[in-house]
Amino acid sequence: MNLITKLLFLGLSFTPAATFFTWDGAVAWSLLNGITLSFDLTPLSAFFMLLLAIGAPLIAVPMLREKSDESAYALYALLLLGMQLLLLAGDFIGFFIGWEMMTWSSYLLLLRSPRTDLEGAQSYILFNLVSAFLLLAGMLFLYSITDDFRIQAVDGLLTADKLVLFVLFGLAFLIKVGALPLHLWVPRSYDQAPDLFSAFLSALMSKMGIYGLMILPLLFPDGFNEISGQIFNGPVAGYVLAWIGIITATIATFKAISQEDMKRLLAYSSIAQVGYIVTALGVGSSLAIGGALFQALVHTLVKLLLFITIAGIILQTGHRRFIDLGQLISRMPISFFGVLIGIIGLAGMPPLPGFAAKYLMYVGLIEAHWLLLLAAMILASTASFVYCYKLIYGPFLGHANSPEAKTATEAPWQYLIPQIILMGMLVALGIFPGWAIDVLIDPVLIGLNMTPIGTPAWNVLATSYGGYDGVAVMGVFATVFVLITVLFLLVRGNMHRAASPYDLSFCGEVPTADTPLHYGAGMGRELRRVPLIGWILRHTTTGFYAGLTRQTQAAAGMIGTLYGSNPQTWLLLAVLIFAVTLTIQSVTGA
Amino acid sequence: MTLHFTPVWFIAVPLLLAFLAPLWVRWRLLMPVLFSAQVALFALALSWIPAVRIAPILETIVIAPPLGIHLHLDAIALLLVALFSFAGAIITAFIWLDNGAAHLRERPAFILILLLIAGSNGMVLTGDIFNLYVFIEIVGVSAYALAAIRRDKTALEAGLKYLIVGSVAAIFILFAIVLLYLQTGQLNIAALAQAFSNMPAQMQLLIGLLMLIGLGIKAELFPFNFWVPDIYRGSDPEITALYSGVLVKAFLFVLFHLTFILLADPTVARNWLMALGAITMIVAELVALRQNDLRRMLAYSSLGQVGLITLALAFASEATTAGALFHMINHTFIKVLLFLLAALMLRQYASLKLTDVHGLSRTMPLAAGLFVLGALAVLGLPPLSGFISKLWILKGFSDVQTFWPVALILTAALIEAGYYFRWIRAFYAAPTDAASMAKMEGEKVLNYAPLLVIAGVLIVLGVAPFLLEDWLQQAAQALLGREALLNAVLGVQP
Amino acid sequence: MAHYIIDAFAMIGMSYIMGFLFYGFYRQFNARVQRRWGPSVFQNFFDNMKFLFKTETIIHGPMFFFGPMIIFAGAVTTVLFVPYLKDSNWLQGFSHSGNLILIIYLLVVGPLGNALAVGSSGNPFGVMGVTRGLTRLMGLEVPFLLGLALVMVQHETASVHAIMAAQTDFAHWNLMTNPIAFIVMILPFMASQHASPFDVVGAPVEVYAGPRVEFSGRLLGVLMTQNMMMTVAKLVLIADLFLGGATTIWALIAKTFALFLLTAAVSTSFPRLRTEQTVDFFWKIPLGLGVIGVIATVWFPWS
Amino acid sequence: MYHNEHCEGFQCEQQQLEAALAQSGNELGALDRLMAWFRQRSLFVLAYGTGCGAIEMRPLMTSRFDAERFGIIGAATPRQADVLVISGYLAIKTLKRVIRSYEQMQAPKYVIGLGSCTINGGMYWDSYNTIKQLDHYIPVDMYVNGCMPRPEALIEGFVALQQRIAAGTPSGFERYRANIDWYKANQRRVLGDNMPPDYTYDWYHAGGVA
Repeated sequence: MNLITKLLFLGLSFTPAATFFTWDGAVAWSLLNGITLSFDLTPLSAFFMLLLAIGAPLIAVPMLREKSDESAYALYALLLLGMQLLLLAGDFIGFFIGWEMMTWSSYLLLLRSPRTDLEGAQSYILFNLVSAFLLLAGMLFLYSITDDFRIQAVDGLLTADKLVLFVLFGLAFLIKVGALPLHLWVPRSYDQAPDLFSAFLSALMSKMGIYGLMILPLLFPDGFNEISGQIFNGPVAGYVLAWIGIITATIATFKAISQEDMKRLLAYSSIAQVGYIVTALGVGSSLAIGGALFQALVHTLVKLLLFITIAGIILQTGHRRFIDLGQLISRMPISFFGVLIGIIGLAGMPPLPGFAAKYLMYVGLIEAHWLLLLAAMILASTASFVYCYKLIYGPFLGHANSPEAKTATEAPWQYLIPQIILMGMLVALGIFPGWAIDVLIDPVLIGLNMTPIGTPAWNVLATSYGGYDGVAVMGVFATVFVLITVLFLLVRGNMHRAASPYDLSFCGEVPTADTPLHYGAGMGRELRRVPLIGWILRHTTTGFYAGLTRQTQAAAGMIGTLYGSNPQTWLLLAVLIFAVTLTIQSVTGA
Repeated sequence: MTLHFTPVWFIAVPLLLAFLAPLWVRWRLLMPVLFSAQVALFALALSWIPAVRIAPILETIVIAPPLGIHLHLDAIALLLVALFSFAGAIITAFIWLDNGAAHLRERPAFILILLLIAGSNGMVLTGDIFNLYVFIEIVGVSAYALAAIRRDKTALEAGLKYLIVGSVAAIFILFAIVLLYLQTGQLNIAALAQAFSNMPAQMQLLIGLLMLIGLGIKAELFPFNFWVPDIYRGSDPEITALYSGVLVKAFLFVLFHLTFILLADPTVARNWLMALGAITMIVAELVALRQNDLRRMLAYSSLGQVGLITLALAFASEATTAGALFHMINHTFIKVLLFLLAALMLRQYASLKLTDVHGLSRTMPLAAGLFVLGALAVLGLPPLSGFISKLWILKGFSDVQTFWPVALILTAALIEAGYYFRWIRAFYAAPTDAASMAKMEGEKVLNYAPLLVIAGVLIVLGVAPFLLEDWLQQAAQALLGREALLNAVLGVQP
Repeated sequence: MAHYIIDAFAMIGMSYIMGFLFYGFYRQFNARVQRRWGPSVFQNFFDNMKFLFKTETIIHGPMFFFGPMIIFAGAVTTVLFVPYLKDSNWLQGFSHSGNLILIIYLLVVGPLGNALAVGSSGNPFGVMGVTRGLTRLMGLEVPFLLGLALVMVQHETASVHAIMAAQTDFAHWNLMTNPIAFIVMILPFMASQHASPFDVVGAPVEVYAGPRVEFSGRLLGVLMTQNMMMTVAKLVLIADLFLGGATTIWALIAKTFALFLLTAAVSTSFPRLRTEQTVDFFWKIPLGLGVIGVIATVWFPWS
Repeated sequence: MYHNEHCEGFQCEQQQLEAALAQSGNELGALDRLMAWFRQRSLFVLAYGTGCGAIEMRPLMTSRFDAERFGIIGAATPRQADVLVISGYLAIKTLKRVIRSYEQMQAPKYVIGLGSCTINGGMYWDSYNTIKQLDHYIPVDMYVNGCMPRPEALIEGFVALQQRIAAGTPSGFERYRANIDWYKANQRRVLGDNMPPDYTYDWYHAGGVA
């Protein structure tokens, strides 16, 4: 029974893949008079469906390790169904249905973690519902103008109407991607969600916001050229969006550096990475959109890998804070490589595909001459090295800081299989960036009526600004690495391993097990001394939202006093209202 | 021989069965009869659909209107009657299958429930305003008695309070009816409608206000609904489900039926009623934020939904009306579901305070799951039917580019989410008192059968709302179609 | 293929030789400024050889060993992706398979590999040094890349070859045509070479807590070697981008030496900054200049 | 010595001293000679001032005496250092750190004892908490006597050490390996149980005793 449920669940997790490969032709479902849901797979939605198709089974596999939990499986299936509906939808109603199913089913999955507290749960659902309701308001507004719910280009709108629509839709999707200052729910929920579900949230659900943002240019093909002209070398809407994205990325990066918990760090890093995508979308040229798609792909793979690996670590050690871990490199080597490949992808270092994505986005920004944005993006991506390093140093390097970390063993195979698959995908993509361009990204660009990026060969990433050869980079690096290692080992001389982990040059002192040798928690703390970073880290939006909640509660309490339990008062009030209204009416009406 | 089905049956059958109660007690058939009566009424209502679709049915009791009493079965009345009997059947089945609440399975409750149903059906069907008053009183009296039927301190207090408030409301209504009769000499609603515009404006206003306050108290609109939480909290949840699912809907119908038919131009009252609805909605949702008792929270949520329905009905466009009627149906289902769930939870938990129900999903997973479903539906989240009705309403507003109700409705839904999800989170949180958890008994699926039926309906209507679409649109037309109704009742008038 | 291999070894050898000579010169220069004799110009070669011939080397786990290998491989890859000569078949390496942005990122591969090794050593002082290094990197990369981006915008390409080819004579050197970019870039460039006053990260003699606290013997030798090669690669890159590249080896040495002299002069003249002062400095002065440069060259296209 | 034609003052000193460096051990093989030559050209001194003699290291390293011209330069950590200079008296408390630092240095490594205190305790000959003969605890390659020795004397000491390295003379660290039991016993006598941990000379346990 247990096994059958699990197999069924695994089968369910392949539904996005099945949809992706077998979908042909459009499907329509008439909901009400005038509201017909239409579903079809466009190139754009196919791209995101592919992400889902990759991610869903990879998260399902480690989920099978726990004892079978039918309701979680059912919710997961609903979530997948909702996301597929959302991607397939050809009209806003279908989009909204998918969007909402995704929201509430993910909320219920979030609740399954014992760590979810009231603030986390409430901020998750309320922010997402605000996003949904803004979307609903936007589509109703659009409907009131065009009398149509279909997702299609709208032209001839008044600028004011367009602005309203843009703000409504933009806010809705920006909440979903966790752009600042609307990000409050992201770190809380990614942190508190069940460990594997965090991977889903970060890798796949944040991409739905990106998908939404990518629909916007479909709706408004001419952008906001009539407002801005060409002052900023591009539409002002894109410029604003790009700045929102990059400010999000920068601030979230610094926040990530100051985190002391692995999952919170990854949550902020997700915000930051998705911020890059938003920036690239703001640029809007075909190179930048290609970069955004590439980054979406890489971020999905990387965050799947990292969250699954970290879930494995938490499973094996029971710890999630950097100060409680350490030295797992020898005990969990495969997980170590998982995180290593993950952070190389996250940091956008060559030769992994994160670099290809960064490269396209940089070139997009340079091509658009948006150099200040470029500078900010460089700042964010360089600063991300610090948290990437923290992420690998904290759990794996240094000294073990808790009894569990000293005795942990490698994660179970259900966790390792997805890790290995994802590592393979990342390395392959890094060597063949042109393949991703050619097979995955160009069809989408063509579908969006943009010039495809094109590639002369699968191992080359080529742009008008020059390109690079993935095989050459990887080949040279690997050859030199092997050569130097061999050479080094051939040179005579005694190389020996330290007999004790405490054999450290420690100013002549002798560190012991009680000496605090792990630097995981303190890392990045000194960054506060840099004035700008200190200023950023001192300010949060938590206070604002807490205040908002408090004020609403206070208002509710005040109005609530009206509802006394005394019948005389009720009647008195009714009669009084009757009398007053009558008097006023007869005085004014007569 | 073929039985002659007439709309009278909707009133007569429950009354008759109620009077024969001693017989059922002797034969130990109380609950089967109660249940099958409702089911029969529901079947009867469904069998009328083809006929009503062609033209409204007019059933004259003694002599033809405007002098005589008549029942008027049009699409909307049929819709509501079907809804009432369905809700009644569900609640009855629940009481029958449930092993708690013995006092609800005895003769008094049997009689009172049937009377309540009969009265509600009568209110919806009747074409005569005094008759309407009589039904209001029948419903009222049975409701007061039902509130107190548990006969403990809180129930009795609730019953008494309800009696006071309800009577005052009835006085307001009666006063309005008297004034109407004095002014026109008519009691038939259609005839009154014709004469109403000839009355002096002052008198129109006075009657309107009296009606509004009287029905406003009954239909739980804002400045007159302060009684609701206390009564809902005091009486049994099964009974509360009847109030929220049946009674309020009947009164809402009466309010709008009278508004639309008496006023030649309903836009006069539109802004007033819309404002009333909007305020009801926002205030109730806000207050619900701070409620720590499940039943009080549900009561406020019920008020909020009533406000929403009022807002949409008052707008008096066909789309919003149809949407509002759909929402009425959904709300009945949802609130029946939620209140019955509260009844089930009360069996296990001494109190339904927010802090006491932590970890409820461990012991009552099905109840928690159904609560989630109900909450999602009431919030209007797809793919449940609440979404469709809300969408219909919102679409109706957007059709004519009126956006302030859209903004208000969405805001209210957001606030509503704020407290519903607080409860859901509590249900799924770690239990505060693990020891008492352990000794709770498991769930019996049989208890849940009626609730599962509702859940199924909510899902089916959410995925395939077109099943009800025609009917709802006809009902909306019937509610708004003043001319058609006057013609149907009074024939071709000079 | 043989051409590539010979070329690659030539580039590596040339970088190494130029590297230790330049550093030897730097020590001489420094000594003369401090009114002392200073060591031989080959002193860095001696030091390097001494470390490579140490009979004992301690390691702390496999990652500790592979870190220096990664950093070395990163350095050599960087060297091979920077074109050393203009209009020549020689000393090109694999530069046709790469571009400026790739090179900029390759420059960072090494430090990150090193950071892994340092972390693996388990010495908290080393990790402190790494954090300082990454912080400084964060500070310097922004103006450095902004300066280079200004050049890329100017030439509308990220290819080093194309940028070199566009600088036909002295008047067309980017130093002349885009002086703001040069000024923006040059101070971060010095910092990226670990030159004083930005060298608090791993000051070799005085500061105990640096990234290299645990490295000894041959591993230290490897680190030293790659550092010298990397310095040359960076110098060549800047010469390519701003000084018009070089057609002969002598021109290349002259131009890189001029750049190195500038660095050395600045290093000997200024006292050391703390890490956060470094970052703050880079985000105020060079970045401020960079913003002015952007406004002048992009927003107002008259220049 | 300070009055030559082609040089003047302490400039001559360098030439004379460097002249001596050119001749090195004939008994070594070519590669070993080369290695030895590189080693003696590049000595990294651990910056560890144990006693008052450390004050003499500063002028040695800075402009006045400029030890860098001999390839002698400071190193921050024992991992990078080749030479450990014991600058004067050595309290027992310091001895433990010195031993640990010495054992953490990577071979080949050398020790220079600076001042009389390292030879016989000097003015601390009857102190209860300083050691009297450094050579009993760690192997000393070169003594520079005096109290204090001038930087010139130190330079002479370094140069003499360089000559010994170039000549391939067996140096202290090999002695230490060979006689580790004796050294450890001596150390234990003064340090008692407060010994530095034994993993720093793990070659001893691994059977790598020379």
